Amino acid sequence: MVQTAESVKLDIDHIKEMATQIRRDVIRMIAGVGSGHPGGALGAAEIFALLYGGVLRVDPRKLKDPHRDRFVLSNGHICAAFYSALSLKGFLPREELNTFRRINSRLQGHPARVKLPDLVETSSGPLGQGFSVANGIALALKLDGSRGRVYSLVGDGEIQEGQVWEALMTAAQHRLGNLTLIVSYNGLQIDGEVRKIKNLMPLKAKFESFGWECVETDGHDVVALYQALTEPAGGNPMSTDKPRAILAHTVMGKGVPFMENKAVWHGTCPTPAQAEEALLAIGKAKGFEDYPALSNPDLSTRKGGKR
Amino acid sequence: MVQTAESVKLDIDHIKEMATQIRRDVIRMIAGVGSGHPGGALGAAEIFALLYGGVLRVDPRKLKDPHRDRFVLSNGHICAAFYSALSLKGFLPREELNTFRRINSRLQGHPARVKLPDLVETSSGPLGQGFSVANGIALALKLDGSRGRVYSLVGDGEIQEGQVWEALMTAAQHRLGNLTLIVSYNGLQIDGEVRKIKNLMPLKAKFESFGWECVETDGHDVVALYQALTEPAGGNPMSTDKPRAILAHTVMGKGVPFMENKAVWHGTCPTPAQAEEALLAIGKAKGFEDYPALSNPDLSTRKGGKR
Amino acid sequence: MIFEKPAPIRDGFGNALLELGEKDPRVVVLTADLSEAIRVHWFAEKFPHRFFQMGIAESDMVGTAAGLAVAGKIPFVTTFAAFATSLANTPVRVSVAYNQANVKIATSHGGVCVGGDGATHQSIEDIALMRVLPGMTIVVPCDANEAYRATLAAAEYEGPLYLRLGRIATPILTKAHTPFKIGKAQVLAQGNDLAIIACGAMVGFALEAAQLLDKKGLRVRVINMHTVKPLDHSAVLKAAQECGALVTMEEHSIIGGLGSAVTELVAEKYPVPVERVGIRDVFGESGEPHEILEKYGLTTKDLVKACKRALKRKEPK
Amino acid sequence: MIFEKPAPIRDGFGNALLELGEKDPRVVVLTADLSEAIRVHWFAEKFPHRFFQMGIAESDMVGTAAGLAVAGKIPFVTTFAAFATSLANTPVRVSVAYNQANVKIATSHGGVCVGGDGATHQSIEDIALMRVLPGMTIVVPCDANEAYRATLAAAEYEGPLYLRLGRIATPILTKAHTPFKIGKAQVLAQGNDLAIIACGAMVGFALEAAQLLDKKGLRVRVINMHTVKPLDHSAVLKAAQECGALVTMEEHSIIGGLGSAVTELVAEKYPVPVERVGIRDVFGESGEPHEILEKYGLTTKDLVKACKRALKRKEPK
Ligand SMILES: Cc1ncc(C[n+]2csc(CCOP(=O)(O)OP(=O)(O)O)c2C)c(N)n1
Ligand SMILES: Cc1ncc(C[n+]2csc(CCOP(=O)(O)OP(=O)(O)O)c2C)c(N)n1
Ligand SMILES: [Mg+2]
Ligand SMILES: [Mg+2]
Repeated sequence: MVQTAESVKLDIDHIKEMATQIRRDVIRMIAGVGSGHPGGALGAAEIFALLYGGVLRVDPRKLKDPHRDRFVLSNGHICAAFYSALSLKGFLPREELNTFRRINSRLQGHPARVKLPDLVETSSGPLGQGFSVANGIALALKLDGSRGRVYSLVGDGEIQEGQVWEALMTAAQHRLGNLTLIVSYNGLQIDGEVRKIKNLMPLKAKFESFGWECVETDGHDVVALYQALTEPAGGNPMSTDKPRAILAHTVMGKGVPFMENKAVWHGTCPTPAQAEEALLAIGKAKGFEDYPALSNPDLSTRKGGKR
Repeated sequence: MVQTAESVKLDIDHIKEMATQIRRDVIRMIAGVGSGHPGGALGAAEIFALLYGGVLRVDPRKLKDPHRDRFVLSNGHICAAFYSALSLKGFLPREELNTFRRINSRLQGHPARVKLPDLVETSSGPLGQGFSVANGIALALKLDGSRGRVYSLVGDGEIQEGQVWEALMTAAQHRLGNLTLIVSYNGLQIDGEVRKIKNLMPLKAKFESFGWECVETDGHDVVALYQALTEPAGGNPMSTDKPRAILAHTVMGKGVPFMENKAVWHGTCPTPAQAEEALLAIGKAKGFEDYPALSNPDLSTRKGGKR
Repeated sequence: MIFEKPAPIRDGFGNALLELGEKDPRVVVLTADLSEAIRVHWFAEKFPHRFFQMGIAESDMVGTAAGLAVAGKIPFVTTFAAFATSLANTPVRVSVAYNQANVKIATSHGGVCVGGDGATHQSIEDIALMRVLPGMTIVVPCDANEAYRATLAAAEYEGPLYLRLGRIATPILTKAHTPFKIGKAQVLAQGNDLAIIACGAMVGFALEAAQLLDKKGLRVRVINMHTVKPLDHSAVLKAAQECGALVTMEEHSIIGGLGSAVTELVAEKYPVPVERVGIRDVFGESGEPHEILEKYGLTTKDLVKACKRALKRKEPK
Repeated sequence: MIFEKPAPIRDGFGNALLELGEKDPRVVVLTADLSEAIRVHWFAEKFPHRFFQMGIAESDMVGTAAGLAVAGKIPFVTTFAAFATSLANTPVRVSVAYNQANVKIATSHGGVCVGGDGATHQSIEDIALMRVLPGMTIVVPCDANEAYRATLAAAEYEGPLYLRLGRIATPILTKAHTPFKIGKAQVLAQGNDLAIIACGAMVGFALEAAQLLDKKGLRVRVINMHTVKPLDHSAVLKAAQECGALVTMEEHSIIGGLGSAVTELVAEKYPVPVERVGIRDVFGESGEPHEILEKYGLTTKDLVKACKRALKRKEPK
């Protein structure tokens, strides 16, 4: 079946532009404060655009709706993209992105539930933690008969944590058919290539041997990704008791040529000149606008570099 | 190929009798002190008999030989069988088995390296810990060019620990071809059936997807188990850079009909009458003798039961 | 539920869970393949779909509990003390404490009375590990009755809470109607010559020691410090001021636990001599509980000795 | 290797490893996907087959290190403080401490100077978590020179050792030839009016505070307590006796760390007023290191205030 915009009932262009805006925001947030993790965040722009632009049934005015969908970011370091998506869909004021990683901010360097209780379901940062929490939420939703679905995002390097494998078994055992796990499968982590550090391949075989339904897709092709997120694999009805994993092939630093596929950009902040260049490469997003600059730009003192 | 005693160059009868003696020892040790874990220990009698009766190249007089094989018990709770095997092969005085789980003993309820530095490579008890240590030893042996091989034993319930999956990845990544992991695959853990608690099946597929060579065998058939422990799978030369897993199907409580396949015997101590019955069922071991009874039997005060 | 004869502290917990199960549909229970050891098998039988068997995966269990709490449940996660507080330390820190998730962590096998299983299973660090976490409440009941009431109080309390439940049978020291308030210590014996501050199974020893010293004409105050965090500052400082010397006793390392909390407080507010009775920074071992307590200096006799040392160190009034 | 200008404490470590790599073939290094952050990338480049990249699996890394130690190596395991001491707590407890395995656990990101990464990455509990483990030695160097010497000393020392290395650049306070002995504190400034006992990056603040107070005619002793465990009892007790009041300062929770160790000791041996400066039992947050130190009360000004409180509380001599 040919995948077209119509067949997925989604404003494809809107999602693409939203991803572009997320990328712009990510670069500006990180360059603005002088530290952060651009690589994974840029790579997950389409994932966040789709989640908040069409997949998640959430409404900023109904954050207590028991039937709302939930999102759990397990690889918390890429939260710049998460905050950006929230701000683009009315969950956060756009200007607040200026406070990212600064003192007294709600936008902590890694998402903090106590700072944003209804938006951040669980604090993350230490890898491997969030996915278990997502399982717990899914269990509770099942108990309560909620129609809500839980989506959780993990990094591929993150999967090296043993707790992820515990959580994979838990979801299968407790038949968490209301859970979708997305893997940002970019093949890189801080010290280099995942396969040279601690190989995960064949990842799909691993997931399947753990009792999961698993689809592999291009993490930047919004049509394919949308189908993976919403439609059954191979034409079968969406399984109701198997948890579902999406291996979303992404590119670290996607959209910024000098960052693409380079592990060094996992956690390096671009210099002001590099940030300029990056924004130029990303381009403008139709239908979206940059968040307003900081009124007191002196607050931004750092020059970029590694942590 | 027909498996015969000759083809495996091993005194099969001796191993079988040794396993019988291990079972006798396990029952007497646990009933003697009034607590312990008989089920898994009885089920691993053939594994220990083979390891210490023919597979491990270790000599009680050469405990510092850099080329000796090493054994790491990760599922420490079944150590009664381990101590018994050590005592049967001259690594421990037979009488010392009387001190098991008692105050001031070297034979702690879970193996303690500080008490038996050259016999217990690492303390275990908290599940999932020992296997990583075995990897570390295997890494060191490779660095040193040792001809020694590392064997490690884990329980199937133990595999639910995430650290086991981390260790599986480590062994594959670092090409620990000098490592053999044995799984005592009895399908039971404390609260019941592994598959109802946190299913591991298909375990072989999981191991293979983690880059391991994996063979499944009957854990009580000493010929088959010996071949699995010493010979290549499917006639291929023993792989030199793939770690090797042996899924040894065992029966909890094996050899004692009223204990067999009952999870309650994981950690329940038999009453004196049950111990009698168990010893009768196990029978005498030709060529071996029971360790001498405690000179002061009053030291044994408990009546059996659960912890 | 009322206990009159010596009973395992954990039995009070198991019974309270049954009552909570009836009373509050939000209460759910998780265990990591140790349902009977921590006495949640009764709850499991009665409320099977609010009971989650998580297998031998304590970190994931704690994270899952945090998720259940985030979604409005009141989860009790149960396992041995070492596995909840050490093995699952990061989930407790991040997903429970930092999240301020309403999770109750209930454990058995804190201390050395574990017996034959030995050092790895004897958590002498759990209170220290939990105490350093911001926002963690720590309750250590002294008998089965108190465990019962503490469990009910824990369910009512909103926020992360650690409940340490003894394994062996201990004498009943509190009545079913003794008021139990998290954070409010109980004075079980009056006296101004010295104060013993104890928690858990050691409270019984404290009362015994006070009786022995009473025979020598010494009036020793006994404080049941069932809540180690937040510490009842006023009870400790009052004792320091009125008695002039303190002795702490706990089935835990002398580092980081109740003894440490008391010395921190008096050093900052009212310095007096403090003797700490506990495991003296060594690992435990296998043995019968009473043998271990004896070998590691956790008997009434050891406590009396510590009291005498403390009395000697008191400033003449 | 000698540092003269302010340098990250971790740089002293990274350089010492290079020297150790040459000197002792038993030295091996492990990391969990953070080789540059903890400065082991230099060692990795020079000694690739004695360097083990373990991926993001800290528990397994610590266990593997224990195995390497059991087999005769001297492994340094490296990652952030929270991941070694909290996430891998059980392997550290069982496979390192209880085994008495010769493993060196070296971490960066202890304390709040982590900056923008926020609370989850700021370990304010690591010293407490390690201190409660029997047989664990804890060293917290105050500058890059001391880190260098401490690393060499750690390799020579036989047994489990925790080395906490600051992340940000700190002034150089010790000379390359300042004697470094594990367990032996250094008095960096003399005085009998009060003693400040500090460790790590806080030692510089202690010297500044002493200078400020000196201007008011107060002679403040400054003790660099680079070894938190075993604590140098004689240095602390001498200070208590000679100065009559103590102030501790650490980039760590006031619970369970250096401050706690000092109050435990003086309460048992020589009770004097102690003020503890540290994180006051709350989680940290994102921000520039200096902003965080200010917000959480870890500046020279805060220390001076604590000194004044302590002086007020001193008994008239
Ligand atoms: C438990 C834990 N260990 C280490 C880290 C440090 N760390 C942060 S991100 C990262 C790499 C993660 O790789 P991946 O999940 O692939 O994310 P990507 O780099 O692709 O964004 C590491 C090691 C951490 N945050 N948590
Ligand atoms: C980390 C940890 N969690 C829980 C326990 C308690 N425990 C001891 S043995 C056991 C069951 C182990 O099952 P399995 O490995 O299959 O061993 P078997 O019962 O077959 O001997 C459990 C849960 C433990 N020792 N360590
Ligand atoms: Mg990645
Ligand atoms: Mg089993």
